[in-house]
Amino acid sequence: TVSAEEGKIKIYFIPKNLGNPYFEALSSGFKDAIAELGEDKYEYIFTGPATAEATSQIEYVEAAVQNDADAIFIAANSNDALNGTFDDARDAGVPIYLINQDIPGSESHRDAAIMPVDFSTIGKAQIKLMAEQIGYEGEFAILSATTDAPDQNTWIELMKEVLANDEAYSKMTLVEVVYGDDQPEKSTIEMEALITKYPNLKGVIAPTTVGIAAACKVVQTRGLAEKIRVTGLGLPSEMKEFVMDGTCLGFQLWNPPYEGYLAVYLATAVKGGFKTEPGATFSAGKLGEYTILENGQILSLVDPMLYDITNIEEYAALF
Amino acid sequence: MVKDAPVVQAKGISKSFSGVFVLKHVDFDIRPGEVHALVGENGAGKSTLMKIISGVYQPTEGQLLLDGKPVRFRDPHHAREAGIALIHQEPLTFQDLNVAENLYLGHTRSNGKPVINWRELHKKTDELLNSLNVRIRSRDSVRGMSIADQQMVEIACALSQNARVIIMDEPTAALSHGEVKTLFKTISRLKEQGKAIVFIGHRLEEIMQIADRLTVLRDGERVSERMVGEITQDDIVRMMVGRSFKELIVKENVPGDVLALETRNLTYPGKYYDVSLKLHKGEIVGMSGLVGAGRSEFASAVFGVEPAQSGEIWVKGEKVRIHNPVDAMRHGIAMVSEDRSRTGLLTAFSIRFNMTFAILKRVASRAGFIRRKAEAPLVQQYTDYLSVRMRDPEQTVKELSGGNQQKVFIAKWLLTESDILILDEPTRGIDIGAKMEIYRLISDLAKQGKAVLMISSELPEILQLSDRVYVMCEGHVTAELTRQDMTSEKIMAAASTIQGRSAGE
Amino acid sequence: MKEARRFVTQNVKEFVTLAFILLIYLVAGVLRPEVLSGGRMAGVVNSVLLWTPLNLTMALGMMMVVIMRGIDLSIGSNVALSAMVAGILFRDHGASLWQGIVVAVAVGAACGMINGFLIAYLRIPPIIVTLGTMNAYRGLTFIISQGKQVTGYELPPGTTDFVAEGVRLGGVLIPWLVVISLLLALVFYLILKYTHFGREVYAVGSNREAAYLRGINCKKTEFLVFTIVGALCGITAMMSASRFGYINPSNTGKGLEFVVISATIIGGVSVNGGKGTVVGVLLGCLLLGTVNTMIANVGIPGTVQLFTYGLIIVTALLVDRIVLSLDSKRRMAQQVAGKEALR
Amino acid sequence: MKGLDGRSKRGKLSAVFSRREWVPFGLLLATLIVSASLSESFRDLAYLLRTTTRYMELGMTALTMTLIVSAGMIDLSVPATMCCSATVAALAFHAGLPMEAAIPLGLLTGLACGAVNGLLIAYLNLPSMIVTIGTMSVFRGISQIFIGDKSLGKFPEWFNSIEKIPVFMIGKARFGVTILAFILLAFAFYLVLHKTGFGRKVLAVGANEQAAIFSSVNTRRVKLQLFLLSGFVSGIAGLLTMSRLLLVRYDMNLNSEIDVVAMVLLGGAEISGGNGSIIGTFIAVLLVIVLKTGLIVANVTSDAQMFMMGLILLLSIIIPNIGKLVQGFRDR
Ligand SMILES: Nc1ncnc2c1ncn2[C@@H]1O[C@H](COP(=O)(O)OP(=O)(O)OP(=O)(O)O)[C@@H](O)[C@H]1O
Ligand SMILES: Nc1ncnc2c1ncn2[C@@H]1O[C@H](COP(=O)(O)OP(=O)(O)OP(=O)(O)O)[C@@H](O)[C@H]1O
Ligand SMILES: [Mg+2]
Ligand SMILES: [Mg+2]
Repeated sequence: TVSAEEGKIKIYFIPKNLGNPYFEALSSGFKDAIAELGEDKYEYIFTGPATAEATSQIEYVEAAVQNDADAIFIAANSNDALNGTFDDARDAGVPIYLINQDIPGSESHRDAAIMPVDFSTIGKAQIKLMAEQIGYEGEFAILSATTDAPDQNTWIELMKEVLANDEAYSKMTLVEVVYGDDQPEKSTIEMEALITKYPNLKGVIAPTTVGIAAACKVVQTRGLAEKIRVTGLGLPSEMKEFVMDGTCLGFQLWNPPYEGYLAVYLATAVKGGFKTEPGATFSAGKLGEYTILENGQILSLVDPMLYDITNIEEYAALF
Repeated sequence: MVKDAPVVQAKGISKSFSGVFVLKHVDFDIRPGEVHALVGENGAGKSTLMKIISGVYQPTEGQLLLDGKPVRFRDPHHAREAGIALIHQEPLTFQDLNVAENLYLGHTRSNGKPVINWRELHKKTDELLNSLNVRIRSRDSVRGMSIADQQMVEIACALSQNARVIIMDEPTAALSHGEVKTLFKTISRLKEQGKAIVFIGHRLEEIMQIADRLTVLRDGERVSERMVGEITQDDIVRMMVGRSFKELIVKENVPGDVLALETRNLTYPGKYYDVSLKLHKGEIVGMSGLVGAGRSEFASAVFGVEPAQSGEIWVKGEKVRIHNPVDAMRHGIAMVSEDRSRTGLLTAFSIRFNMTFAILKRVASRAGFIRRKAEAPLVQQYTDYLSVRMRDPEQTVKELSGGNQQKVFIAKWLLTESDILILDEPTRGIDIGAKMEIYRLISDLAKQGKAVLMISSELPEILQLSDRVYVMCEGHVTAELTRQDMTSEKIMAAASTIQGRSAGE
Repeated sequence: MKEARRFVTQNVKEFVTLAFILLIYLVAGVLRPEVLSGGRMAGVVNSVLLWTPLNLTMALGMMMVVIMRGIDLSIGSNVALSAMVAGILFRDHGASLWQGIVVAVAVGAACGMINGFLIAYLRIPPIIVTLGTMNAYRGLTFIISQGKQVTGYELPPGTTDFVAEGVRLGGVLIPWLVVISLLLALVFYLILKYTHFGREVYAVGSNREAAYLRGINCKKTEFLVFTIVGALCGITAMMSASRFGYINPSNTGKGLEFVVISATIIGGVSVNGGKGTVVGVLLGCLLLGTVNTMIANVGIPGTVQLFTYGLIIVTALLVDRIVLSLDSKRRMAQQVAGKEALR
Repeated sequence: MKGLDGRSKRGKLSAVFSRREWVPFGLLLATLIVSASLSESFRDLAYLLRTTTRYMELGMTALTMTLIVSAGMIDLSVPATMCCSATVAALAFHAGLPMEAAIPLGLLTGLACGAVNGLLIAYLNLPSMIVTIGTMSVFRGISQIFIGDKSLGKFPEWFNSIEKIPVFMIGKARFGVTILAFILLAFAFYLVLHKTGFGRKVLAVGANEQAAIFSSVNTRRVKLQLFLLSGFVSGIAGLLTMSRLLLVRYDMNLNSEIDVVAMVLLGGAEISGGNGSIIGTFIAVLLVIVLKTGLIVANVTSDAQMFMMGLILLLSIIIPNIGKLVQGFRDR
């Protein structure tokens, strides 16, 4: 039952790893679009490794190619470890689209990248959110994912830039960037250490879903919500309890299902002859028209969305 | 003559291992207040029969009767609950636990309480050990104990169970004179208490001394059952091997001139002090002493297993440094150690593997590949030479009887063709017939110009074979006797004397 | 005084570990004096205290397994599976916290029984069985959860109280999690020291053949040990839910086995079986807990942490070995002196 | 004499059939058949060879691991050693050394890692499991210190994708360097373990170290040699991995130590030492490969895959022990 029946469009979505609620949310977008466009016209396969390691996705890409995929959407675990694999896939005629992120420095190895949001706005938006919560002054820290997480590192660079250049934030100091490796245990220890290390700490930005949840958990159990404000990027469903009890005043994220929705329309257009070149536009159902940017990216949203007490319940039910 | 009805009776027992019968329709009974000896050559099936009676193995055919009623022991635990205790040929101890635990774990459970009363247990243990007249204490760790001490722990363990039937599988093989005496006293006491005892051994004098009745096994068949009073040692030998033996060979004295091995003031504080001895080519030098005198420790220093802290070793007139057995072998020294299952053989591997393991270089090609063609005849030759009872050279050593394991072990070191041979209790657990073979072999080796150092707790062995004897006591050499003035009295006296005064005063 | 000295010489191994822990504090103090200042010290201690219970609880079980010459690689997956079953009951069936705990312990024990059955009664080597069930249990966790995690608000109220509340000892809060794990340690100490079952665990690990011939039911003992480990996995599962506030099919219990095995062996349990004490294991856990939290607290850069961690483990092993061999030399000399004196 | 001969011959034949390797072999055949029937895409030798290369690298280290396990030890630092050697080679290249010089440097690093393990384990008598759990962090840590979050790549063209160099082709199926290297290495290790004196010493060290020492085997040297060998082969495997990925990162082969151990145990080596089979490991490597690729290409999700892997591992050992089930649960 593996080879596609005639005319069916075969779409693979390979997440960083399974069991990650974030990609479950993203996958729901794929399913929405397919339900809209006709279940019988698509074959959608959501598969990937159990752990998010740099090279653990290679065999999944190879298997998708071997199974004559029409499009592979992948949230790559590494900026460059899959380059050779991508080249082989594209040589075999299967387009490779990054989803949820790009692979900076290796753009020539993919066809296009669906971005959740304009990444260059995130640094600024996060700092602004933090500033609002701590009153534009005081010490704050960053709890990131791994030391080599490309997106987080870009954002952190942007945050530092904004801090250095924007007068409004002159009274805020970034004391340290620590890494929780996207593991609950490590993130928790690092968060606890931050609290011990910096008695005057007023806030923590955790631009990663595991990190922000772990940080909120620590603040919640220690009853420090008034003293230390945690914000960052999180999943509404994971953050709901912290928003509801006031541990977290608000955090940001984009809308993951949009990306999946968009992806299906892109794959359909390409199957119909659409060429993914800069400037080309295609229509994505209820989300409207999208243009491929100069760098091959497609932005599903421009600015990140704010999730707080007003809308958390609504989105927590979705993803 | 029969005093009571038998406690345990084995009727027509047969046992086969992978199709080969090692016991054939054997009848055997054990009666209260009696010591029943079981003798036979190595591999005759003695241990196997006892293991069947104590529930370790199931008989292939035949039946066990307990107090006249048929039983089938599921496992050793079951047999133990029925009052049968077995002292195994190879001591089975828990190295990581102390003596009290070694004695009581497993069978104190029956008192129903899940919690252990340590104080009471230690008290009971020490009382028992005192009655056996050994210097082991209840809180001692078993790790590092000599094989003899472990054997005593085994014996104490069997006694502690208050069993009706006590089976002793070669309990004296590792023990020396004094300990044997105490053990025999204990056995007599048990007999008076009405316990039924089975005694297996290869030293016929001991059998004559302690046993009331005697059963002889040959090739897995019962050849005879007699009251000990009615027969002589010669009769036993004839029944065991089917022919009688001539007097033991007497070795002629070889005047030593060319030095093969010399040690000068070898000392390891706490183990042995200032041991100086000389060993000439063509000479057999005995080393006598009580268990724990430090002979084995000294030997393992010469072989480099645990080098001495001070002193010198000279081989063929040159001073050498021996840090490990590799060095020792390079200088032509080979050693048959006393504990074959722990330090001797790889029991999970085949006879062939074991026999050529110390001479890999000789059976391997330049590139290191083993040449089967070179290996097979050597193995054949030596197993024939020592008449090892086995299925084929591929059989694992584990499956051999204790005595045959010992033969394989000796063969392994003979194959190295070393000039200096250290034999530590070489005939432990070996039957009379094979013992003669090994004695002949040792004197042959000496005739060929090899030097042999033979550590033995068996006085007759020492007396018959050695040209000279060193006697050790508590780590010191207390006497050096030449063939002319070697008597068992002198040796015994020296073995319990340190530098002029007797030990234990 | 004399008593104290004898106590030290009899427990050298434990004191070496303790000394090593203090050494880490010392080094940390030298590197970053402020770490050991009053206010921050409490935070550090609290972190160590919170790191320890999960690992200690598991290490108690692992210790029994290792004493029996076994190993259990499936504990991480078992923790995930039992946590997930309880989590699904919480989320979809409104189970109460106590019901969840009972279910988690039952599921854990059942998984342990499967391991125990295969290992004890079919005589399959523990490492193979648990390597297999490690995959199988983790896979099952994914399958029953359909890859979705159970998040904080879906857990029953009060789940996290075990971390936030506890006994106050002076100025330091000892969370319930820690209290529970210490009580467990005490129970295991008593079991291993004073019951037949406990001593039989050592006997089977020391010499299985002999244990069998002595009439110890090796299979039952082994089966029980793995069942107990399974039950401990259930407890740990709930501890993990309490500490991290969610149950995730891939994160929960991940890598637990390596940490726990390290703690056990560093705590002096011999991989050759037959040896190990609860106190040693407790210290082993404290040591690793200290290392893990100190690395974060001293602020060692992210890229150097892995290296530091490994280096400390190897150093701990080395120090241990050197001190122990010096100690055995000393003992031997003493023995000799004693003997000479007797003469 | 005749009867005896006959028996020993039957013995030989039954010895062949009672070999432990039949089990992974049977499972291999079964998974091949199941995979091929599940998925058309699987029935393609070219694809199989292409996608299996990555496991051959781990497979090579499984061969040395077989020796180490046979000697009663374990080496969990293998993937970390691979990573560390590749890192050093890449660093040397980027520091201006020609690749021809960087490669030996990488191999030397592998040897050095093996030497560290070997010295700690053989000469200081530390337990191998915990030592290698420790050095696993140290070696990978070194790599992380030097390359941190980056990837090192951009090697000379000839070094990239060495595994794709076809030694020979069957139709479109390419037998590349790595695959053949693995097969050759397996053959060499078969000879070493089962046909040489060294192999016997290895087994003896695993079965009864005391007895080996008393038989004048320098057991420490044997252990050290094994870890040196393991380090060296890990070095080769690390460089091959680097060549295939076109780069090195500090998390190369993270967490794959368990895979290597699984291959060895599936192959029938006994973890307590004294028994190991290169043929078994060879078959087990193939089994793991077929299982993984077969399941992935059949779109079986990774959770179900994990479950199946676990099941297969258990089956591989339960099947030969079924006799015990029938026999009842008597002994020990
Ligand atoms: N588990 C086994 N598997 C195969 N053969 C065995 C096994 N146990 C014993 N045998 C064989 O059974 C025979 C009898 O062995 P047993 O141990 O009973 O001899 P024994 O009379 O006690 O000899 P010894 O005096 O040397 O101790 C031997 O030939 C031995 O090889
Ligand atoms: N006086 C003593 N007190 C306690 N232990 C002793 C004493 N003398 C020797 N030992 C110990 O007894 C053990 C036996 O020593 P060793 O094996 O060298 O003696 P042996 O003369 O060869 O005895 P065996 O005949 O048992 O081989 C050693 O572990 C030694 O440390
Ligand atoms: Mg016997
Ligand atoms: Mg001796």
